[in-house]
Amino acid sequence: MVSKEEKIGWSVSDMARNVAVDIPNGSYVNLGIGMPELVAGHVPEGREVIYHTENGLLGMGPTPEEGQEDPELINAGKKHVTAIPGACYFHHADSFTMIRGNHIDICVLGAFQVSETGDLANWSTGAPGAIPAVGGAMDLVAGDIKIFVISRHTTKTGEPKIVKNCTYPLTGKKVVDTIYTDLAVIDVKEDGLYVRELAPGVTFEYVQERTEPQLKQYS
Amino acid sequence: MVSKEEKIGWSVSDMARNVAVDIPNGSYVNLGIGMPELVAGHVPEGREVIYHTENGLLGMGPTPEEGQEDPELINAGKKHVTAIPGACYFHHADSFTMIRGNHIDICVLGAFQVSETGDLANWSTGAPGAIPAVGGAMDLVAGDIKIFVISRHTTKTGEPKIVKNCTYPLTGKKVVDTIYTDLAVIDVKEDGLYVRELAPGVTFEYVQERTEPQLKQYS
Amino acid sequence: MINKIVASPAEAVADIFDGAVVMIGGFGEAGSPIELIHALIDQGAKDLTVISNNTGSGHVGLAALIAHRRVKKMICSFPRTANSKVFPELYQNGEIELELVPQGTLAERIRSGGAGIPAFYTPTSVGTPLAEGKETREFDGQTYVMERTIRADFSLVKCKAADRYGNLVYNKTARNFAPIMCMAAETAIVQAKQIVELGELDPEAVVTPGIFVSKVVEVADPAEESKLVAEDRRYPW
Amino acid sequence: MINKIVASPAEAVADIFDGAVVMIGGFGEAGSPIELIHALIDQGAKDLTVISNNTGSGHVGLAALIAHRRVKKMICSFPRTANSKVFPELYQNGEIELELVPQGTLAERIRSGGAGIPAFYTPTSVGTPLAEGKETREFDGQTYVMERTIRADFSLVKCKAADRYGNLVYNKTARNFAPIMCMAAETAIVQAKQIVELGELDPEAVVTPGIFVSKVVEVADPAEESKLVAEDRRYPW
Repeated sequence: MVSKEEKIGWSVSDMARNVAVDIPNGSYVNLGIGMPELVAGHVPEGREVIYHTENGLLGMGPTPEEGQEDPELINAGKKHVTAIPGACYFHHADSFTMIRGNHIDICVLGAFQVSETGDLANWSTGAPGAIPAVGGAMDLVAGDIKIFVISRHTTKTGEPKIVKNCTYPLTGKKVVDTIYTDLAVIDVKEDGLYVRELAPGVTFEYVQERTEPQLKQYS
Repeated sequence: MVSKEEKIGWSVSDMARNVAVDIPNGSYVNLGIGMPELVAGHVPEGREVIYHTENGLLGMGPTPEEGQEDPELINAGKKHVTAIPGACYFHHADSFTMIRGNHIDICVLGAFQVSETGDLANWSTGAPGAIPAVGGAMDLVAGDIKIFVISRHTTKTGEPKIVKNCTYPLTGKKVVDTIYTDLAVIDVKEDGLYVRELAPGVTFEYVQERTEPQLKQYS
Repeated sequence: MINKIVASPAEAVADIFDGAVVMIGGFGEAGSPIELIHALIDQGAKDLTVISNNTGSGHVGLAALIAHRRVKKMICSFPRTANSKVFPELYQNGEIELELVPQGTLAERIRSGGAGIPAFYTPTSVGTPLAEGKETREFDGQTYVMERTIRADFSLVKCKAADRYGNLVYNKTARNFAPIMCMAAETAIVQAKQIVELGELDPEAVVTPGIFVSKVVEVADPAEESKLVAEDRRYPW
Repeated sequence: MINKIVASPAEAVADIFDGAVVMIGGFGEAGSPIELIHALIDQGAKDLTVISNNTGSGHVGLAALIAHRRVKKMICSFPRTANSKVFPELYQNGEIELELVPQGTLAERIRSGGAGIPAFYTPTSVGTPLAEGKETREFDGQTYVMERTIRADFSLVKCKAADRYGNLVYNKTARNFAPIMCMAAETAIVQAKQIVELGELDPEAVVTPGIFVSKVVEVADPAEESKLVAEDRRYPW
């Protein structure tokens, strides 16, 4: 465990850009609440990506100008959004058809913990007295949608978030495809976690020290 | 068995009127192909009934004027129809939601045979070489929708169509509520078949002779 | 003549009985039928089981219904939001039951309730605490959980426009759970911003066919929950 | 840029392979994608399993596809109509397989295929020959049949208007199976009477969101099956 906060690695904006470059043109993408929302601001030139928000909108656009908000046009995080030309609205059962039926291509989520086999914990810390709230997280990871996790590499207190086994209640088993942290981009493969890219000035060993399971390198 | 064709009893139009008077104001009604379609022409003054056709229309109106037909506006029998003000269109899964979920109030169907417990056979004669075709018949009778059967009392050759046990393949078990024939209106109850009304000049005994199971009279 | 229009929210909710199962539309404030909920508070029915995605904000709408101790049990996917204080407090004190359901499973259980499907299988929640105690089964090498349908005695929803047959259209993401909740309720009660003549709604664009709706009341100028919460309003006022 | 528009029916169906499972929209002639079916005949794929409510009329469209012996098996609810001659003859000679499915069960199996639901229970067909060999189960004292989902490699459907994202609207009862078939196919191929600019379709009235659609081709003046049948036309002509 490494507790000292250090100023190396990617910024949150860099992390969002790293995710965005891995999203192909024409993808249908669901963005989780929080850091995942930043990904929409980094779509590379020439690509068109369509955002799904599970509360019933395909073709979610950016935040409206002040004064233009419609309290009945919001995203899953209950923030005001807009709709692009070519958008459409639908009810909740149809919306989750797009998720459960694997029509969405990619989902970008935050995480409390990711295990070395790609188990994800992002809905409950299991703390006694906490109000459990799951929302659509379990539906999003249940199918064959590619799951990209965007998260700081360690907790605020320096604990690894990439662990051998999740200690928090699971959202889903073997569901994460790639982890985008401030230190590295890590692919979750059948046989382990592969570091695909390191942040500038960050070494493999530096990342390994902050990661519970053994990391691998592409040969 | 009575094979001689006789000229007593209700006309087809009378039969349709008998059904129509038993349909309360505000009912959602699905009419089967053939004789059931005539019921729409006999709704009593002051009542409003909404017709569902399972191929995706609620608020089916009468046959269009000649030259006004739209090949994409048809009923389940594939005949040209119209849509009333207040109608709406929907897809097949939603349409059968209305049926299977018991939102339709009444369905009027034809029959090959009805048993004394209300079993219905109306989709296949089971004849070798016949092309089996079921359509929506089994869905219509599967829920708690009231099932009204409109049918001649006997076959063209004078065989009873109301039988102890159906010999044709079943559409559904214990599904028929009332049978409207040219001779009588017969309610299917837990404990048997009750003659509720007789056609002018027709006696209970006359109907009984043309019916396989024992009929009962309301006391 | 068919006329599902009633004169007031109070009349619309008059039949809701103690112990009823009530579905309430809305995702956050979008689509929340706040005037119907307030009428239900006035009406007094208690021991309700409420099915709604959230548990309301501040001390108005659903949160106020809960605050008045009318709700015995909540079935929802996300019982806390930025401004939800009422439910968390009662829950932590053990004064209200919670059945937590993944959002897509909740939607499909409601839709199946309206569709005459008593149970279905879903991959959602397999291997998680929310699947504990539930039957699982393999199909084609993958594991699924069996989920039972939900039906309600009443649904309360909000829409943009309605006609006297009960045909409905919605506004943007305020649609959310309303169409399937109308399907799954014995009696679906709707507050509409506008009531229009038969034929004014495009038959190709009707979202909820009138067959799923029992009562419609016009509420031309519904309150905005977020404004009421920002002003710390409490119902009844 | 996303552009699902292709230049011709031939291009739209080019990837359909021998042995593919193909859903074809339409209820009778309403909604039947006749130009796509004819392009498929020209293309030559064979040993197809076709899922469609009917089996076509005369010697055009689906009936012509069957007449050319491209279809190994039909899954449908009503394989005969007034003018269907091709299927009945092949079926009676044992030259084509038939899986007969009640219409509502067919619709729900298709919809569940698109919704990630592998199986569900339905009251339809209980106690009839069509439930023979199927698993049954009681819920709340009533018996239900378990039905498995259906998915397809390709769906061929017809609509009124489409945009380059693949958003679709339909005309009247030609909608029928098309929306759920788009959902249930790996590749949904659409013939549209008109292709419009993004934003021209009302986002509240889109019936099939583009996410379910892969290819769209404009066929501005589609043939009317019933007229072709009345003239006893045979495809190819």
